[in-house]
Amino acid sequence: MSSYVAKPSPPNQDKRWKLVDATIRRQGQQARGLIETLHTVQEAFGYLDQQALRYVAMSLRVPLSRAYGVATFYHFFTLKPAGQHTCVICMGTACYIKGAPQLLDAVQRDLGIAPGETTADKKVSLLTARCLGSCGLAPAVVYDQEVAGKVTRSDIREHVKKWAGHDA
Amino acid sequence: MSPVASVKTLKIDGRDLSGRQEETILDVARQNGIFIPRLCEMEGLSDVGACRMCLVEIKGQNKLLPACVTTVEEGMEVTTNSPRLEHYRRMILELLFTERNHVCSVCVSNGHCEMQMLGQRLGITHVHFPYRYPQEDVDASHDRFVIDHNRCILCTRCVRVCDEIEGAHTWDVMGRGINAKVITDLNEPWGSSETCTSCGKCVHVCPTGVLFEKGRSVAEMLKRRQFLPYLTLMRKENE
Amino acid sequence: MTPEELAEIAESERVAQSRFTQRVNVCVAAGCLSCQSQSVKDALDREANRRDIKDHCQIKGVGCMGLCAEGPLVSTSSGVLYRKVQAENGAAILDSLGGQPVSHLVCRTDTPFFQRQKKIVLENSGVIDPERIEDYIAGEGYSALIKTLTEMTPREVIDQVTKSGLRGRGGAGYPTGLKWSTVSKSVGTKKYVICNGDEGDPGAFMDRSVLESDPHRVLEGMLIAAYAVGASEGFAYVRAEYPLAVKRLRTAIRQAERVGLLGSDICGTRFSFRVDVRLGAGAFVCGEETALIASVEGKRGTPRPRPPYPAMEGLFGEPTLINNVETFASVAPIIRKGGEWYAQIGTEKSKGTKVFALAGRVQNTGLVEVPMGISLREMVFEIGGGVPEGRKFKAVQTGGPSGGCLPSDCLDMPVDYESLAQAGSIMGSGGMIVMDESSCMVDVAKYFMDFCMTESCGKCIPCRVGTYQMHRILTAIGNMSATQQDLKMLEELCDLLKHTSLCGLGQSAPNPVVSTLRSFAEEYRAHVEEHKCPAGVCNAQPGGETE
Amino acid sequence: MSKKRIATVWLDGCSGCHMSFLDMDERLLAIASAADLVYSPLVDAKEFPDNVDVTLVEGAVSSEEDLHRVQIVRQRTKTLVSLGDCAITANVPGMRNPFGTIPVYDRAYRENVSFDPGIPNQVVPALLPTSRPIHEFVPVDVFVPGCPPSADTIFYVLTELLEGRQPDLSPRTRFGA
Repeated sequence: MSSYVAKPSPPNQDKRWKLVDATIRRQGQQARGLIETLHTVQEAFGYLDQQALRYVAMSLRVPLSRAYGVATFYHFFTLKPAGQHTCVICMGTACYIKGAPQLLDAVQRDLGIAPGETTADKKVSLLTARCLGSCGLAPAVVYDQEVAGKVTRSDIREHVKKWAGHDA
Repeated sequence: MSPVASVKTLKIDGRDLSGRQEETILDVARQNGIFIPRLCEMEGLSDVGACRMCLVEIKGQNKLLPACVTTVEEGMEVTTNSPRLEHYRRMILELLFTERNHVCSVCVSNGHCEMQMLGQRLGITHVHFPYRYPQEDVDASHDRFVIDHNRCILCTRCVRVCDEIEGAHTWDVMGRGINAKVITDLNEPWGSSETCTSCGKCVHVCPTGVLFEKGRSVAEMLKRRQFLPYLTLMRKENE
Repeated sequence: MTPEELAEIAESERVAQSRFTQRVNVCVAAGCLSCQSQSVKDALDREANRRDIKDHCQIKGVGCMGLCAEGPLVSTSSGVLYRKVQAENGAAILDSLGGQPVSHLVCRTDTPFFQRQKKIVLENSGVIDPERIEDYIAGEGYSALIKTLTEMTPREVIDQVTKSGLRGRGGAGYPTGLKWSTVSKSVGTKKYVICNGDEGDPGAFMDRSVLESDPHRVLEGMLIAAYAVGASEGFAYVRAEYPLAVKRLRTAIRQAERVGLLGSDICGTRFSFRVDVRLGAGAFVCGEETALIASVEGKRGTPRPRPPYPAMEGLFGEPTLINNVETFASVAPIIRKGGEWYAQIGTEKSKGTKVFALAGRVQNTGLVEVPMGISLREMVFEIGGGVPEGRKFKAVQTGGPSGGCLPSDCLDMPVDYESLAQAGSIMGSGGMIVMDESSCMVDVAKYFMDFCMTESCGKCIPCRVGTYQMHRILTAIGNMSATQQDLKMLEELCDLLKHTSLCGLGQSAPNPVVSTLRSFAEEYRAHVEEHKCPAGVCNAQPGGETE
Repeated sequence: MSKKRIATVWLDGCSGCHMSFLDMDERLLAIASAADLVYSPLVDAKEFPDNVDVTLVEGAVSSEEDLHRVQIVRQRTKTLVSLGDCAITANVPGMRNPFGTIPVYDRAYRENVSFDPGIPNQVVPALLPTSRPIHEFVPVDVFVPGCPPSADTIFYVLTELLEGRQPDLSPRTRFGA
């Protein structure tokens, strides 16, 4: 019965689909591998678009609406491409009471965007995290992949200004 | 297992009743004409225990339990109605009224809506929590049906009937919390869905006026549900 | 892998290590890494190479040493701990080996922070290299597993765990032995073990630290549990936000597979067990067992009503044991030293030790492991070193968004499951956040309600809409626009959510509000009646400098 | 015993509740024998009087003027009755709420106007950001849902209140009835 639907071929020639296919294979092309596969797609492409969701859903024999439901349930997944740089401000309790809201406020004003948004020039995405587990170093911020602790307002403004470059 | 051992005797609202061990409190109550309010549960679909309207008190238990998923046990003493239960049910329903834009007077299901009727039955003449008034979409892209998210209570009956009975799984829920929403396929317009068979089952199990047939005006949408027990029965016969 | 082979690995590793007469340990857990400890380690490596002393002096990356606030931390074989070490200090530290310590970097270890701790779960943290299985094995690692497989029946294993009095370290404190026993008695075609590492409480980082510092200990605990309950497959569910923990755990799994401690016919017995890592994807509710199971199955992480409990019908409908990281990490020592030994530590009903993440307005932020029953005062003022900058202590928050805020009159209360619950909070997974007078308790309650609202899965109405309404009211209180009626409505909603929500997230979401309403009613009153925020947080003009 | 003083007020609603009130037909005479209608869009009184026993309020609170009026009504009334769904839930007037006031003004005074389009800044009272139920602004004593509540329901409510009893509404009417 289950062999009625053949595994689709990747949407295009992009080499990164090979990584996705590897995960799909490792998950035995089973529905249970949906979240793992979405992780791989996001790692490879930076975000999940309709094309990718459709491909993953078809490959794992997951209903389209369920794939979309899962992708939007978990906040780690994003359906929009991120900017060149990302600034993640931790809003965990320890960071919150040590001034994370003020950090967020400063960056929001400097960039003119809200958390979850990317600047119009696609240079910087501003995100918040629930807790990075770096509570000992609160307030913590992740600049691209690097965690920085005990961040002050001037630190973060300077860092983000560098990214935004001359047009900021 | 002997058939005798699988029958449990219990008390519901002081009445001595019996049920098979796989039956829920709600099943037994329904068989005996005892009303327990519910919005997400529907005979013939799987149970999710989400709306919390069918919470009942069980003697010796601190916790309130949902009648739709709690199976009967020997000697169980169930109370289906009490001032405390009514208070909670009213509050839950009031919260539901505040969540989206339930404007009964202009609704296709006015007069036939499970939520509206339940409100009346629970004596709700006003909602004491402030309304949210969110902006929700109406999707009329389907040839025959319309979905108005303003009236959705996220009972997920449409999701379940489409998956469990029709087998299409066109519907699911996206997002979470207060932003959750039922969707078709990849959150695409219903009319362009590749998977929808236009069978209309979702429309008829919907407890409110979210899903309706095109061309129906205020109070004109009557839902037909006799197909559900029939389909369930036929499937069992053929198993 | 036979017991003899394991002993061989241990022996050869000990021999190899004994060649080193000098050692410098650099913390490479996430806390210190975010203060550039990798560059410190690189600098030490370079310097040691340059001096050509690597045959007798080992530069080792190790796990968390606890005092995250003072990182990067470095310890040496001469028993000295250095704090806030920079790359340029490398040479000086190597110079000091066997001589005078580098005085300006020395971190005193005769303080209560170090002396009051009792390390069981963290015994290897900061000592062994988390990326080398040999280092773990050399320190008695996997000997508990060998003991269970070769000398004990599953029943005996469960008995020891039951005797130890160990309770679930994830929050609720369910007796671990009882849980294991239930799963072992459940019938299924297959059984599963899941390690819950979806540490979602903001302000908690115990699990991350254990996984980063000593991943094999968690695997060993899972293996012993799997043997005891009869499971053949396991999943370690770890937050995707913890990339280093995930990486080290995956490395550990590969290493254990390579030496035959994971896989088929482990240690020549008929016991087989495989572990796979599953990444959490940012949903706090997945800490709840049934939601966690849905997530491991690749679905939306929404809880379902219990019963049936996962111990009977869990992952893919089969009996499933779910314990948290710290619980599994406590198992090996219990088996090695016996349940009775463990039960001697702690209080009557809360046995053993508990790892806490101390954070917030406290001098010594970091990770500590203490015997159950220690007082909150000792935690905050002795181990934690008190509130910095001469400010006044106000409250300590435990249990994250499901917990509560304990005021100063609770300070002499012992830290155990029952006392915390009685005081209106919970043990939770071990986050302990200290607040001083600069925190507004209404604002704190609003913060947690915002968390619960955003993390509500949306399945049941009380939680989905109730958290929204409560957040709205708390926002109104913060804006000084709330009325007495709003306060009444807030209390009504607390009661509703507690009694009617489907899962623990919704049922405990009111806790931060209830506990602050109870202990800090005066602050609520000031906001509502006088339109004033005593702490000056609410309605304050944004723009105050951090720190 | 002196006659009771009753009033009716029309805020943001379609006047359907008042039509339903008039639908009491000959029963209006029975009401009139027990009470005086001292203020109403149906009678010629300019100012809302003091010491009113029962006021039926139709409509949601949508403008600054509505808010001002309902506050005065509350001050001068013993028993305030929210009459109909608009008063209780904001109903149809509330359907603008998700959109904010600007699109509402635009639709009313620009898009559908051919002669001298423009948003008036005098005479027309300013809209509140959202149209809301009365009880979110002032305490309400009796709620009579319905769109509109039937003449029978209104008659029942008035007779009960005039005789000093608390009406029990849920068996008789509901939202959207």
